Amino acid sequence: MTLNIAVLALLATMGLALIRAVKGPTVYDRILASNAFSTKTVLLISVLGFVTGEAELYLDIALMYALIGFISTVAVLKVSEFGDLGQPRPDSLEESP
Amino acid sequence: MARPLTLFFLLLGLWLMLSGHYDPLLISLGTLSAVSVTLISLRMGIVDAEGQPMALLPGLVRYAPWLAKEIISSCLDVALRIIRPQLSIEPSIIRVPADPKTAPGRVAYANSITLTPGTISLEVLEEEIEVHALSAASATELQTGEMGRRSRRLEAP
Amino acid sequence: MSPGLAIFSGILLLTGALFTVVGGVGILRMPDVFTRMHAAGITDTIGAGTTIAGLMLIAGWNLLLVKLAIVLLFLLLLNPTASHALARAAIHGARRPWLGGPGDSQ
Amino acid sequence: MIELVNFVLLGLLAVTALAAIRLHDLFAVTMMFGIYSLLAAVVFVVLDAVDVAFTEAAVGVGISTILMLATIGLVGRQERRPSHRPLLPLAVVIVTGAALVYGTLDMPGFGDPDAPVQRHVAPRYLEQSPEEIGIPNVVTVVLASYRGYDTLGELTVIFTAGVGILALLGLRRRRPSTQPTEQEKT
Repeated sequence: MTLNIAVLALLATMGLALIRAVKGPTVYDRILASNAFSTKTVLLISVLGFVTGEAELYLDIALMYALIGFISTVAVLKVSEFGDLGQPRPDSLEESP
Repeated sequence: MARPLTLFFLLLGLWLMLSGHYDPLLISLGTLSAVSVTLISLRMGIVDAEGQPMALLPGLVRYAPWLAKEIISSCLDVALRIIRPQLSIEPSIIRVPADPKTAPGRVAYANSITLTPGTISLEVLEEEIEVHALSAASATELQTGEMGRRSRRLEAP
Repeated sequence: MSPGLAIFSGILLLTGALFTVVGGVGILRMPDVFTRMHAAGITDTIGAGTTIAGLMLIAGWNLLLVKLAIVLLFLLLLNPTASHALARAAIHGARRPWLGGPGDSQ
Repeated sequence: MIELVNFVLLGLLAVTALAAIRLHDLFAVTMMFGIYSLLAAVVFVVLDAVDVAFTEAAVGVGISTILMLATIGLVGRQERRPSHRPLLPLAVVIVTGAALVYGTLDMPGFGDPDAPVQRHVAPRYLEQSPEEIGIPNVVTVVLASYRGYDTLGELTVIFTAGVGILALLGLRRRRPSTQPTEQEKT
């Protein structure tokens, strides 16, 4: 019962974050929304594992998403700050010792 | 030599905990993957003191419960501010001294600031940390320096 | 599992659900990206923490508990790093934080 | 409960897809695709396709986001306004979609035990693989052992595609030196 309420709350929050991602207005709001969305996905998958009783399988995926979400957020931020992924521009080189 | 070995045993332990299958074939596959990840890390040059902040671990036992209590109380504060009909927020940008002297200690301090709702570290400088605070209360809370003192004790228990 | 544990885990899950939704409302209501990050912080710390703690009580003593603990640890270690990187990128991208001044709207 | 979750997830998926079409800032579209992948992954998990969800995590959320971002770095962030009306493509897509939906009507129900796919080789794989191969995950066994040659071919295709994409994007290794060379300044 409480598991179902947790699932509904997570879905509602995903919906709210999605509204923020659609509305923007800045790129950073969208990145924030998509990062919040990935955290909610991790939690939703964990809780759904206990709802369906197959937590073993589901938790492995939740772990994977916790890591991948972080990697993609950092990649996105790198592009938004420096404009590319691979080659640093001369002015960004000083910052990374 | 100690650091690669520590890394290897940490990776192997993680593998064993996550897999849950303990027959010879699978354990040897896990050992193989732990060895290759250790070798790749060595080649990348990331097996160093920064990668294994063991010095922080003993202090963490005392620090974590205090941080958890702090997080809960500031969470309640921020949650109340969100659900009030008029948002009662007065955001500000403040600077607090970065008390810990080592790099891992400063990272731990800055991450604790961000982890506590109501404050986000914007920029970590040599001597100071620039912080965005949601309300005057959370700003003064941080400026008392309690968290800075405790995180400094983290690196020298 | 004993009824006491069941009630306790239920309370934790409901608390987590409540804080998650409040954080989501905050992401929508707050005026600019920095203040929204504080709201997202609620869902990432106490929302995730209590939800996973409630699941841990259901799981009992086995590998599931370890996996849940690792999920929580990852979330608690990675989220502040991501938030800090986002805040820093937003400042460098010349986003002036909303400081509540009149006519300062975003 | 699971039905409700499915409906909500599909609704969110539709909203995300529409938003990705409407937005013209390609960076924002990439973010919407990231959200789309996360939602699709939960749908896969709910459908018990755990291995597909794993692939979606690695490919959809991880690699394809990064590749799209690298492409944006090359081509700029704003989408150009289309020079023609989208009516003809829309009609083609609607007809194709209707044909596909019509096609699914003849398919056996989800999880039907009498479906041909459940009665052909699947029971043998499920029963024999512990003795024959000894790897606990049946999907891995099927992919890497029973269909090893197929997988080898697939991997060759994917590797070729990956090399091609990297060559197109021109991602290069970060220089270890802190001083920019003359070449990089240009």
